[in-house]
Amino acid sequence: MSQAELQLIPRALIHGEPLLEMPSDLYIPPDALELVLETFQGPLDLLLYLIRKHNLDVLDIPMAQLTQQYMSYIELMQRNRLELAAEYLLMAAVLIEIKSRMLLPRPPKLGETEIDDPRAELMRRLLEYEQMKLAAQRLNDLPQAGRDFELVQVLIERTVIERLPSVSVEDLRIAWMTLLTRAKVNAHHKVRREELSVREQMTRLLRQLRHGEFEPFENLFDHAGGIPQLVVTFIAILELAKETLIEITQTETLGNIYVRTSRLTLE
Amino acid sequence: MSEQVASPSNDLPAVTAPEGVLVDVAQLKRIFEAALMTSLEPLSLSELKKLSDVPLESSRIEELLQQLAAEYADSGIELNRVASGWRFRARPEMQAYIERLDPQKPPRYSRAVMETLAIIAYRQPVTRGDIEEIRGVVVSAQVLKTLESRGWVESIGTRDTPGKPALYATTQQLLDDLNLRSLSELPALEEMGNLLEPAVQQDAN
Amino acid sequence: MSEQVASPSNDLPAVTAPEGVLVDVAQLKRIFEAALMTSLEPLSLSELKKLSDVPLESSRIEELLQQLAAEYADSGIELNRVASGWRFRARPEMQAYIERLDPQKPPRYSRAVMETLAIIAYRQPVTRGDIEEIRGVVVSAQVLKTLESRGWVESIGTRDTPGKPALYATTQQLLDDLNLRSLSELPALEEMGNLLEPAVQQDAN
Repeated sequence: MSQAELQLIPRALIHGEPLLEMPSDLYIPPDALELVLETFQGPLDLLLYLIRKHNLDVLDIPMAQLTQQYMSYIELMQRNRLELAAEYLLMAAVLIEIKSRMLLPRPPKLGETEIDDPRAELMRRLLEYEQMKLAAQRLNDLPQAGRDFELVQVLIERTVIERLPSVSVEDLRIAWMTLLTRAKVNAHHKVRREELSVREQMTRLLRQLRHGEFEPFENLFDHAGGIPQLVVTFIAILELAKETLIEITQTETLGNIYVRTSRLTLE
Repeated sequence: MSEQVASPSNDLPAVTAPEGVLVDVAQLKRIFEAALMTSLEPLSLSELKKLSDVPLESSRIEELLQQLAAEYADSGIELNRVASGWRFRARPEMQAYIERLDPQKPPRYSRAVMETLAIIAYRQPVTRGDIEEIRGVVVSAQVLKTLESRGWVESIGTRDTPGKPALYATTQQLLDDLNLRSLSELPALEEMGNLLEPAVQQDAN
Repeated sequence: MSEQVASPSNDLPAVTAPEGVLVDVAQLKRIFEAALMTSLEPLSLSELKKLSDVPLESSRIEELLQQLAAEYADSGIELNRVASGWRFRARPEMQAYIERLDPQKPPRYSRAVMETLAIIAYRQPVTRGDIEEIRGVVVSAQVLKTLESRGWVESIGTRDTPGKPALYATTQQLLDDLNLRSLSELPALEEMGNLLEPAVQQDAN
């Protein structure tokens, strides 16, 4: 199994030898099964795993055995109501078809048995996929700039026009994506479009309240933006209050509401 | 360039760390060299100390740096001490030549700068502490300064907690430079997470 | 570091430009050194040529670069030739130290991304359909976008079939980032014959 596969599977399971033996006499916790499923890149990957695991001969695939094992997985996945990519079901159909064609008596054609082998196409695909799978691992093992070595970049002070680095939205996306995938960031910081507009409003409000004085609540809303805008602004005000960045006061019931930054010192 | 090449006679005695452990001076200088060359921002003595496997006194490190600087005396770059630490830079007289190169290749911001910008853009308003929490490392003043002087980030107040940390937000200028009308036009990125292996794997590798 | 320091005897004769003008080799090497060190992107021979006051043949420039590379043989950095030119990098064995300064590692790509990259690299130009046929699963647009935004893969046209699918190929940037000069330096594909041998497979996994 590749590193990626090994690591995706809960440790307790890999150490206790194969977790993917025969599903009938094996208990896989439903959560783990989902990981197992994610481990495979698709039906070809699963088939390859079964073939390599059981040391089957690629040139003479025992279709009955392979199909049976493949179907056990499919059943196990379905029994656990895991959403199965259509490709897995399609492959099941292909396997059954090959198996049944092999059961039919074939007209004896001298010297052409190999071409007629219903397994030939499957074998070709498996080998081609495996070749690429290995290539991907080797590619990933090559030292990568930034990951395995750093590029030299020495400062140069330019006298003429200073050229500033240009940044695109894409760069920003990549930077954030990198952060998201690290540690627990993913779990804590969900970013959605709506939330971003709230964040934007929070910044706008803080800027507006920069003077440090009380501001009438109504002044904080921009009516031109329509109802969604008002809602977003309102959420932003609540969020700012939650983060104790602003103070909201109302001197009398039903009186005017005033907002100011919470003793926010301005630089 | 390591000292073997520059001064074959090696007039430098092996540095003895406080504990009396022998330090491989040549190797340490190579490490300093690589670290200084790949960092756009100056490295402070305390950062350089982290590069040594055995604790070293600041004076020892400075001695090594001065030797390293001397080795570059005749080269196109020089190792200088500046306010916040040590850094290599191209000699001023090289500028005229280097500027002949196509300015088509604009410089890039370091990962620290880009990640800090991303955090400020997506989580604003944030304090430096917030940024450090998300990045998991200290954010140097240089990084924020770079973004502020570019006009992309500004302090819009302080948080009412001990120390009154400054709150950072992105500016209209950033949106203009990115050709966006509003922050909500920034890509939503949750779905991208699964294209990368989980963090756990990096430890394992 | 310039050659005087590295090899005081200076075994390098002054390079004669085609016009018979004497070139100050030491100075030119210093300029190359400064230019290469300040550029994050590799510099091509044609760019390096612009740095010389007198026209120089490519072979002369390469000779100088090879000498420069040799001068850094014992240092923490090295001068390499990659697909789009020459560039300095920190030696990979320095990485562990450099990471002490910023322990944030860039993420590793998922298998889906790496397998897609491998198929594009070894079978280029390919359409998304080709990739899907080999992998046996749908290739999400995000996977391709990840590779494109990293600058490793680009669409170089369309195939003249219904739907005009885009054809993808790898870029020079990919080779540069992997410190390779050409696609032929990619790891060789496993021989089909070896794949038929189950024993070999077990090792490979």
